[in-house]
Amino acid sequence: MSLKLEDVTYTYSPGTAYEMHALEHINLEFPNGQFVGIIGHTGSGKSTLVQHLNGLIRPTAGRVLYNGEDIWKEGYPLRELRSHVGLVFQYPEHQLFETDVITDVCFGPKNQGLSSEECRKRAEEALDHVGFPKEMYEKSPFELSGGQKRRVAIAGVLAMNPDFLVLDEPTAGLDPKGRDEILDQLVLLHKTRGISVVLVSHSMEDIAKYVERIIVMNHGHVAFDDTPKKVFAHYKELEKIGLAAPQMTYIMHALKEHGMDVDVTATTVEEARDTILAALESQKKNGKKGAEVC
Amino acid sequence: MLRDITLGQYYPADSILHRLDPRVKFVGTIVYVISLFLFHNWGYLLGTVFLAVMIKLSKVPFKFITKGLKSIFVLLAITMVFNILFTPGEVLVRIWKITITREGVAMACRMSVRLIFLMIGSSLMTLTTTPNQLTDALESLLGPLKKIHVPVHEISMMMSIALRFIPILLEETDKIMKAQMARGADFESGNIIQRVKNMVPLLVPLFISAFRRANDLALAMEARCYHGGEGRTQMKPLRYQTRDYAAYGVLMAYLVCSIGLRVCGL
Amino acid sequence: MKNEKVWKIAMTGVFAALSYVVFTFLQFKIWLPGGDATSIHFGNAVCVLGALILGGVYGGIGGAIGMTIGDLLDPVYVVYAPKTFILKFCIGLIAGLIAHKIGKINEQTDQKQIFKWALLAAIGGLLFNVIFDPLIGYFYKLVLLGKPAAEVTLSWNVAATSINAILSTIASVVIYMALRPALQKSGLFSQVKAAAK
Amino acid sequence: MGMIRAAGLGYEYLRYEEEGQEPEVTKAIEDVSLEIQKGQFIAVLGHNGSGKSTLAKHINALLVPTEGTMWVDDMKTTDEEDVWKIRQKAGMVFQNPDNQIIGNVVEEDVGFGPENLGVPTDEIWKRVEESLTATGMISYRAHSPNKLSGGQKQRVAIAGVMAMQPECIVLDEPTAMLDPNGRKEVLRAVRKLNEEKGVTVILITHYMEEVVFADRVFVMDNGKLVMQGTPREIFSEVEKLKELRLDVPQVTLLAYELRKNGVDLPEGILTIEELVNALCH
Ligand SMILES: Nc1ncnc2c1ncn2[C@@H]1O[C@H](COP(=O)(O)OP(=O)(O)OP(=O)(O)O)[C@@H](O)[C@H]1O
Ligand SMILES: Nc1ncnc2c1ncn2[C@@H]1O[C@H](COP(=O)(O)OP(=O)(O)OP(=O)(O)O)[C@@H](O)[C@H]1O
Ligand SMILES: [Mg+2]
Ligand SMILES: [Mg+2]
Repeated sequence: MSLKLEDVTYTYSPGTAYEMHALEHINLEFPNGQFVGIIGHTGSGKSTLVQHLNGLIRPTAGRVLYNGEDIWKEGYPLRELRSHVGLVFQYPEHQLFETDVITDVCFGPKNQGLSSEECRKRAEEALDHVGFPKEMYEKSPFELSGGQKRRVAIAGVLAMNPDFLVLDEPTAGLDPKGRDEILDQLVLLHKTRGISVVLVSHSMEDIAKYVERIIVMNHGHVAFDDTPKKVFAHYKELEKIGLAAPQMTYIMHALKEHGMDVDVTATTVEEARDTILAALESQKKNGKKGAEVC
Repeated sequence: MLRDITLGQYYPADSILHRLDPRVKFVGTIVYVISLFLFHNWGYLLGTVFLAVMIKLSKVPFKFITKGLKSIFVLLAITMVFNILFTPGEVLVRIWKITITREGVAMACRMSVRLIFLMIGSSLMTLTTTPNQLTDALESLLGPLKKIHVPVHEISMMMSIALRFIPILLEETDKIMKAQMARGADFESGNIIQRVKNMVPLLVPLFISAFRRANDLALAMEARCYHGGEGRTQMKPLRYQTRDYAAYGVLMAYLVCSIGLRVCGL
Repeated sequence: MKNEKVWKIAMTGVFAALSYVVFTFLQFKIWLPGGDATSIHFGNAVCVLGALILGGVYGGIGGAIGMTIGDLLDPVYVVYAPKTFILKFCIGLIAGLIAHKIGKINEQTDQKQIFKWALLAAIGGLLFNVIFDPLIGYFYKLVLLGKPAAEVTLSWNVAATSINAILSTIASVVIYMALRPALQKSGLFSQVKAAAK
Repeated sequence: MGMIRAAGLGYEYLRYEEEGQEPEVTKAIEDVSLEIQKGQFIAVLGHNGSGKSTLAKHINALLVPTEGTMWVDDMKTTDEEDVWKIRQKAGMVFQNPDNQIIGNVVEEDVGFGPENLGVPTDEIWKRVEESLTATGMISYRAHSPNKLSGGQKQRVAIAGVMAMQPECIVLDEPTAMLDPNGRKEVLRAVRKLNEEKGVTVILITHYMEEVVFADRVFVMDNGKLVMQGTPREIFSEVEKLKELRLDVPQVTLLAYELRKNGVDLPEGILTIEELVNALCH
């Protein structure tokens, strides 16, 4: 199973004075089971890109293929596609509307035509997956805290049992702990249910920590598409297009410059710690003191 | 499409009409509309000349001005047909039961021309005045109503807030709609009752979000010491320039001519 | 909230924007012959909703401003702007009067009572519209289009306004019933209540 | 004497769900006492719902305490007649850039505050120009706010506050809805005001990196002020911050991890240079 964009171009308000080429000739494949990150400056086309993945917008040119089938050909069941490819929008809590949490999460499954028991089961599962406490199922979504609302909204999409879960900046506005909790849940889902995850984020640190592949968008084009280590090795280029590398990359490069023999591709705190410890260890072995090296 | 929406149909250009005080343009439009109803026959010539000069002065391409005319085509057709068919008078042609009268034809032409001129005249105002200038003009012109306790300042404040938030809410509507579609919602099919029901997942979040925004906005306004119209100064007070007085003069002359023609029965 | 007045201005202004958006974005493109004012839209429903939520005066003004902006931005309708403002304001005023002054809808806790008063308010406001919109429209057209055209479009207008009124009644009541609990739970209700007093 | 002082501050939100029922009470802040000096750069941290915004709204009398007292420049916020003076002295920038811009043109929005204060027209223009220049937005003066990026809108909002010539400016998560570049722009503008104009800044944020430059940090937890100190002092307590649902900058975290593994490093390292220097010397 896979999602594929073939030569996709998208233009907002074509033919008017406000014409805006948001995407140009995008070729990308999202195979099943990957945890992919998308980064890019504001207005680089990330949101436009992910809306193509479940057929919310129709490419001006090019094709979108799900399992090899063109989703825009006559008679393709788009609504079914949307249950395979779940899309969580930025600030998803703004879409909650029902009188209680559980009914709101049931909205998706209900639209899929499931029986009410089945809906309820799916909803409970999904809420469980995002770590939402059972006691609060009957509460109104409007009286929850920001982090809780966010979870309910994500559960609303999860309940449709998607194979692909696409999230557009799911942690904006949350406190650091809330941020980590949501992302950790995603990893868990990815591991236990084998869901493919596409994560749009502005935080290089989060991206470095969680994803196995990064797509870098720049002015509607794909600038890089590779593993985090390889992408962040281009940190100078990333800066030119309004992005940055994770802080660790900068530390590693600074240390290297000062003569410490560290692995510059370390991007997370753990990796950095290990390589620094290893470097210090070998310095000690060689009988030199750190100060002499630097 | 949504983010870049320019409300209304303002056409940016640097012309005398653009630079005129919005109040003058507002009054001018009203004068012009009145004159259209005064005209009988020859008056229309005056109206045409006046309009042509204004179009020329506005520097707005003619096709922008006539763009709006398409949407009144149906109305225009109806006006023509019914006036021709149902106005009694001297019979010109009679086909079976349908009669066409001289008065009918004259009436139809007069009505159509009037309608078209009215459209073009008011277009000219909206093309050369931004919605905000229009709001300012309304506030200033309706100022005397304050005496009878009409909250003119408040209403104009509400209007500029509305203008500011329309694009934001349009974008929000689009977003919520897409978010619900991603959850399988369907806004396109079903009978009308069904469709109204299907709107609930869109409208509830939209209303809540709008009220939240209003709440934030009220706080922001208070934090910036807003407390109604009293004691407030203006950054861009409307002040008449020489050209505005001149324009009033021209309008006056035009109105007098129109009335003159009417009185003379021309 | 300390300054009621600022709060009301902000609320009404944003509500006006909302009315405009709902009016333009959510139109069912069922055009009846006659062109103007005959497409099925939610504009009137929004005025009723405004009255139910914010009370007759502010809800009415909000709805009226929203629709009037719609008219002012479109040269076809500029001349209709004063008519729109007054008519929509009156819809809100009447609906608000019924819901709040007579029905005390904000103090009700029983779903049935709330439903009843919302329905009555909607009917009251929209009934007014069914009578006065074609009537005033008729005089406008009499002047603008001539007697024959005005008479013919009058019947269309009556038909369209009536259909619109029925749909608007349904829409405003359905949406109000869904909206009210959401407003309550999000803590906004106690605030909008202040405006409706 | 501090410019802003709070003594035993407490605030309760009341929510009436149905008429006649007991209102639901949320104690948003409780027994908060603090003092902020003129010209300081203050950062406030705390988890979602810890009462940061509620505290911020007390500083310019948008809320008045249900318990205790708040003074701004020795004026009590409970004194009705001083409200406008207080709001003029302590400006406020909110989280959502869209919901606080009132004008339909950038310069008109910046002029909104001075208009309300009754400043004469010529003076308004002068102030608008000054504050737009200070925030680097002067070239956008005739733009519609709708066409600006989030960071630019937020800078317009800051300019709008600056035009009222406040002595203190409270920013409630001004960067929460922005991307990294927008965040940098806003932060740069804020720091400039603090350093060049001596404006007291109170910055509420969830981004630990933004706190590093502050003179002093306050940490809120469930309505209480639980920690205060310099960033170095605060961030040396990694464990405690994690308990409070917070974080430390990544550099600090790395240093902390290294220390745990026996590397000899000083506590509370905040920047890359500090870490590199400590490791290499
Ligand atoms: N509805 C719309 N109408 C017109 N232009 C749009 C619309 N949505 C996006 N754009 C434009 O298309 C481009 C790509 O926008 P998009 O939202 O995909 O960017 P993004 O990478 O998601 O940015 P961000 O990080 O701010 O979310 C931008 O230049 C934007 O201004
Ligand atoms: N208008 C209100 N009515 C009722 N309760 C409220 C209101 N505003 C805030 N609260 C409650 O008061 C507490 C403190 O809220 P506050 O907004 O001050 O937190 P915060 O620290 O700013 O959180 P965040 O980081 O999410 O912005 C929370 O429990 C919140 O639910
Ligand atoms: Mg985006
Ligand atoms: Mg807050």
